[in-house]
Amino acid sequence: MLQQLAPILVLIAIVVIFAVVAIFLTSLSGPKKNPSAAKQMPYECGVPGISVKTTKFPVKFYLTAILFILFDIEVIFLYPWAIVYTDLLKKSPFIFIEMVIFMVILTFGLFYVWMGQALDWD
Amino acid sequence: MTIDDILFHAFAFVAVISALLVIFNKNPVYSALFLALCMSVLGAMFFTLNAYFVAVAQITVYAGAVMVLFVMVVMLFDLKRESEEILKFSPVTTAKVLAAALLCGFLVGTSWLGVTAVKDHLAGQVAPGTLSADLEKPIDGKIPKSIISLSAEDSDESTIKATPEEARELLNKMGGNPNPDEDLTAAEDAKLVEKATATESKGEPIEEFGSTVTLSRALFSKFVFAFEAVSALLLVAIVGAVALARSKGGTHHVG
Amino acid sequence: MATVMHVGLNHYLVLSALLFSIGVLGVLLRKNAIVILMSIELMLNAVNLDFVAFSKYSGNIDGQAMVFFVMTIAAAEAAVGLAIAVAVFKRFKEVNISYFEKLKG
Amino acid sequence: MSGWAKLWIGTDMGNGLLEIIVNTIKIALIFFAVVSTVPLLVWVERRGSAFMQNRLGPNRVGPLGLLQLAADAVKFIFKEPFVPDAADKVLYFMAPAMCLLPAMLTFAAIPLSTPFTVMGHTFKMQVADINVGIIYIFAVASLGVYGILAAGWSSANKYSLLGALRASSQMISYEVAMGLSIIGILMKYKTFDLTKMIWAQTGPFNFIWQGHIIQPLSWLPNWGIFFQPLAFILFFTAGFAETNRLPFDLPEGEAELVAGYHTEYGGFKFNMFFMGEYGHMMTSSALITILFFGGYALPWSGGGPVQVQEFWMSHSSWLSQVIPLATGEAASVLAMLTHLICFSIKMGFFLFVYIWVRWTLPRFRYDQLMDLGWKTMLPWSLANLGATTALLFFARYNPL
Repeated sequence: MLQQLAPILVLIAIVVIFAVVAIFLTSLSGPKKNPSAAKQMPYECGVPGISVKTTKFPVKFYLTAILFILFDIEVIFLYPWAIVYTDLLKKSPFIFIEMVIFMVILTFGLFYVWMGQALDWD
Repeated sequence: MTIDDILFHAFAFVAVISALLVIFNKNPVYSALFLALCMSVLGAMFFTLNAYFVAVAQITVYAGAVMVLFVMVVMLFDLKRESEEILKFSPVTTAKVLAAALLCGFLVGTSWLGVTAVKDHLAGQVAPGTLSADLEKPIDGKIPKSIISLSAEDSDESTIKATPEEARELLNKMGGNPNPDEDLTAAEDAKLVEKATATESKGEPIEEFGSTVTLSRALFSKFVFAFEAVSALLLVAIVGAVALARSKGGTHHVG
Repeated sequence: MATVMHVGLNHYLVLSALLFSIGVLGVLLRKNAIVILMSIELMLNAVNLDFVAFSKYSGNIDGQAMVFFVMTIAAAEAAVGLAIAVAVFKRFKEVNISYFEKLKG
Repeated sequence: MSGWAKLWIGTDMGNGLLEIIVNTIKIALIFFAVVSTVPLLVWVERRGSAFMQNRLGPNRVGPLGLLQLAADAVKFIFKEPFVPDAADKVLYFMAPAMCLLPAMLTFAAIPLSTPFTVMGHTFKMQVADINVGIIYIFAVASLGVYGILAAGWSSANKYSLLGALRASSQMISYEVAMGLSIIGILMKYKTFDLTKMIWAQTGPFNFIWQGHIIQPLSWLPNWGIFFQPLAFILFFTAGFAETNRLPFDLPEGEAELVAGYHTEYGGFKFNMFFMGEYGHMMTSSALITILFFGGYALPWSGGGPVQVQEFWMSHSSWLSQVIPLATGEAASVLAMLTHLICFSIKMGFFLFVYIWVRWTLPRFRYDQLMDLGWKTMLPWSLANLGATTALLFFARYNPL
């Protein structure tokens, strides 16, 4: 049950306590807050800031994330397959054939993405 | 009260609170982050349920991939905090909340009553593969390794005989047999008996329930069709996502 | 009280029911398409919890195997759903669910 | 024993109050060991880079400039606590911790050495012995993206946001190649357990072909790199990208993005991002050691950890005289130290390579970086996977 989780929970507690205490203490130890209008502005390499945020970002960023999700699922299915592959192979080639089919279909997807220039950054 | 109980309640509390914050937070960035928290906590809960690989897969796929996409999209859009109240008083909102509460009540009621009914019904007659009679106690089945491992090469002479039905049932339960309903030949039956009994007599190292090997064997034998269907689904999703992302945006025209 | 606090299958089912209902409530209440997608993910997660709990309490591994398929569907849904949401955002500069009514084939 | 302590019994925290306390201290010690290795690595990085570029590096404070670390730490602590006005305050303060936590949690699953026994109590040299160790590490490492995204977004600065988006896109792109690259080696080890992987790599180089054990080069250790050299290269390269280090440090390209996602951070909060980055670097070095270089096991030691234990069994009588320990316990402590040193040397080598590469290679352009991830590493890791699968098919499948 929880045997393996217990030390992780203790570690999480230690790291969180460390982070909170460190940030809190260093905020006390530093010099008094001395805000000025220029200091509180977003950093723009010294020139006066024009806009707070930009909203124009390439579509590529989230297209990458979408492709990542789909290939991540593929990898998640490959992990359990990998550890039983050689054992099940002794009995029948079935385990080999099913993964070949799976991978061929998904490699076709990768091929489509590639040909559709979805992986190109310009 | 054991630590498992305490942890369940702690995890459940965090999960429900973060789930509520997902839908009642006006800032979508926080919604997405709270959902990631909720999913990670559920992953930890799977860990306590002996589903180790499922737990890490849950964190990898949901918290590590799906929610990252959500967070990225929300940050890219730079959606402002919604000015509109989420829970403003109106007949429609009241009806919505009541509907959800009713659904919740039904689900809780059926599951609570259902489990109790099954428990009463099964009291005294435990059948393998069905819900255990005492549902307060999970089946921490210690399964003999060579029953799971079909490739166990050596099978010593046996002293205790298991019936073919029992052996097959055990195999089916573990998903070790690719075709549970297929009629086995007499020779195969004999082999199964041999394997099942050899284990009992030898007292081999045992494998814990929910181990990744057991899961993989089920996944790639019993669920092979679903597994192949997954590849088709992923292919369609890849094509769809790329086609949509490359489109110039929008639907046809503002109405 | 002792029996209520002692965790059994019931507790997991109730927790799952709560999470599922919260997801439903999110779909009903929110206008933001992305938050609605998140609520759907929450509902799928609640189902996953059921699968794993049943798997543990019945000693049958099939429940855990099913989680993988639910996960795949959730991921595919998120990928395509967000791609649609982005397309709508590019057009209307907002992801209010009411804009989806203007979709045409 | 108090009720709270009793609750932990039966978990991996140990049995009995003493073991629980010792294990808690052990976890804290491993955490602080990782945290305090960071300044040391920074020093190596600065002195090493200076050496490579024919400079001197920090050499004023203390011998060899070692006290520069302390000076830096003092500066981190006594900076003005600065928060930009436009920042989202809650996330701004949480982001450093969100970066640090995954890095420390991944290191928790690394087996540093063999377990040792003192006074009848056995302790593992590992925070948590997780039976799906390698997947756990990948899972938790993938959560590191949130810290970066949160930092970039909450700073309300366009450089920060763009840096965060670049960093996260890059991390997730290389995660796919990283995950795919190790599948070949997983097929060989047949487990996710890191300790079992180390044990699978003991002994001389050998493999099974059609039911026969073949040992062509018995002087080679049975390390993973000899079976999967391409996987090693892919994994190592992806490791650089995952840690956002040069040649993949686009998120922090000074010329275009100032300091990337931590532009608006200073003082100890900035330091925590730094700790996170170096923590990831240490985990990835440790993983390379475990997957491809036999982990803590000594090479050419025959039976591996067992052999070392037996060696110390017959050579540890002197220790038993110094401190009151049974022979077996003294041997286990000495074996643990041997393996710990062995592991540190292997891991230290890869940490050094990280630093070495940083000061050797120039930075990629962002499109080159994404092309490398998706168009070079991904196909190569798929090819590696296919080749390994086919080879194992011919090696193991015997229709007769």
